[in-house]
Amino acid sequence: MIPMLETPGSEALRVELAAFTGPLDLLLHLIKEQEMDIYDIRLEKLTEQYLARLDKMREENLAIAGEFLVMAATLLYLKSRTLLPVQDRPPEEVEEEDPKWELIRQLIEYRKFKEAAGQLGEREALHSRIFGRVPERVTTSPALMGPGQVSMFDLVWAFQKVLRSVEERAKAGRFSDEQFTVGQKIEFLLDRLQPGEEILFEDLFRSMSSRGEVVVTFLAMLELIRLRQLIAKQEGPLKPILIQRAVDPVLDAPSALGEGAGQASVDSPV
Amino acid sequence: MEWARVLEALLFAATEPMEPSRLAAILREGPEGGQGWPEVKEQEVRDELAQLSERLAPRGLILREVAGGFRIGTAPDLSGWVAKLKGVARPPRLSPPALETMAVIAYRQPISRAEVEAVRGVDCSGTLDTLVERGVIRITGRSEAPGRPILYGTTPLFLEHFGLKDLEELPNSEELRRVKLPAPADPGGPKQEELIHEASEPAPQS
Amino acid sequence: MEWARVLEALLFAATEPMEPSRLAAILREGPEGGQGWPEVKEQEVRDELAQLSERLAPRGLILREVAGGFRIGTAPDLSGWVAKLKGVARPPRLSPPALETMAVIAYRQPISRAEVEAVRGVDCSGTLDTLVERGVIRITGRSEAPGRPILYGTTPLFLEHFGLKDLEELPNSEELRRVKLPAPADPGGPKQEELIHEASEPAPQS
Repeated sequence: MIPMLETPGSEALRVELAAFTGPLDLLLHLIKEQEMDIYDIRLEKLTEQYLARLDKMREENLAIAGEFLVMAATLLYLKSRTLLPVQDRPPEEVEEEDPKWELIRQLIEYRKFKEAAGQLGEREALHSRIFGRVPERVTTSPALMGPGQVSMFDLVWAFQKVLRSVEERAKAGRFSDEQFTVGQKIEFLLDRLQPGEEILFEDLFRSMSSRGEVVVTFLAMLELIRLRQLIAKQEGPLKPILIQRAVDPVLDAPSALGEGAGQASVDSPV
Repeated sequence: MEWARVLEALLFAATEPMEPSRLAAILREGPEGGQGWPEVKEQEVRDELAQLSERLAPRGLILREVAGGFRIGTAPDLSGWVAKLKGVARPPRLSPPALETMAVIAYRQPISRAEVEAVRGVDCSGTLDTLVERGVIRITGRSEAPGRPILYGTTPLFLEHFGLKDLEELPNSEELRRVKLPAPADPGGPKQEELIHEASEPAPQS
Repeated sequence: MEWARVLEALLFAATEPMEPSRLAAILREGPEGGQGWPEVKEQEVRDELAQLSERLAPRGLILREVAGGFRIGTAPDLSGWVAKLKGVARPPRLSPPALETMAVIAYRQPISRAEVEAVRGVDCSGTLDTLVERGVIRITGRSEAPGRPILYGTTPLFLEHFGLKDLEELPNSEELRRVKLPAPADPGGPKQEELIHEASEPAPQS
């Protein structure tokens, strides 16, 4: 990932500057480029090269991270110090070891971790080529969970229950009573409920004498719900169902059905 | 087949059932930046899948044909073992009302909400929302009926969950599709005839 | 082994690396509502895993030992094929700066931000955030040092991402763990002082 620079041309330099992970990285690169021994760095040469790179960065209008400038200051300080005769150095430093060793140590340690990072990168490259099995739970969006532990038996049983209740309802009264038509009951419902008004579901049927009338009225109600003239509401399971007349009925209201409605009719069922 | 190991790797890593035609297409195209086997035919893939199925049997894995494609899964008799693994927890079961709605849709799709409600005799908007959210039903189009109501049908996930190759595999599908149901708007209208027509093929019973 | 097919089904279905000891425990316990093999030993499981690994090789799959457990994956040479599948994405690779930060943390955990920065010589808050976000490092506690800075360490996902069995498998781990690091609290050069200043403030938690 770190390109080795042969010629510091402007194009190459741009690539290079983006690639250096920090001032230590740049210093290591310069040491290698100048074929210096890391234990015997020539501070003057290194500082000169380093500052030249920063100048190039400035010319290229690249944002120079603050750390690069701090390092430049450190290098200048170390260089200036080598120019001073030993007797002119601050007395507390005469006894101490050359502070450039601190930089060298830092460079050596950094280089070890940089190499380790390179090895990690190689491992990463290899192992990113191995794919595990993606659990279904993760691949389908969290909302798409399937029906849970429902068996085919449950499904058939549920459908047969529906059919039974239909039969019961059919036995209890004929589905289409001669006396009532769905059209009549639609009018009845629209008459009974003014826009915005609501009524308990059971109350709608209270006055009705025959089961046939109930069924036809129910069908009329379903039709009106389908046409968005009526709205069936329930606050929760086992709570009473309320039927409300829409305030501003919209005959064709796909927006009420959510975002999926817009893309309808493309997919045919399997 | 020299591409047999590619086939098994693809089936292993796939996130959805793989159709033999698509597997053949991938094998012909080759990998990213590489060469494939341009002569691979769908029938050869099918033959190889049949062999793979046999090889998997003694290994606790099975090749299932679901939702029009093939998918490797654990053998059904080992489900009690697999259930002990962390992270394979199943989503909660559907409630009985939701199950009823799903059953009606499975057998009578495409079907509108009003039609489902006419059959079940209760408001189904909540259960329909649940089923769409769970990914087992989806909006498949719009009816030509007045108001152009939205129609619902089952998804590939529905087939996958129940291990069905296609809807014909639903138990008693012929009979249950033919049963006359109450229609919401116009009893005895053209919808019924359409439904009967749909169930013209015999369905295998599971 | 009569339980070999159970073993393969478990490894297939697992969503995380499976430790041999845990596999042995599951085999002993038995399935939900069923009988297991009470005499299964961890070593037998390890032997069977070695055999499974050999059986998988010609089939485009491999058994990897990562993060203390075993996991089935697709063979590396087939990555170009698998990458063509819908929904299968390679985890993006880490950038060179992130890798450097990763390396310092991997070898020197638990470690504070200031300590990482002392090694790398640059501000590391961005790369630390990235690594936490990717799930390869996490906050493991607080140092007793002044300012009680937050300490970072690697996660099991780190081992998995880099295909490592454990931290001992890190290359040159002995040497790099021993190397004396430039201490951020050592009032040496001007740069060090800056870091001390930073480290004295409570580190922001990402």
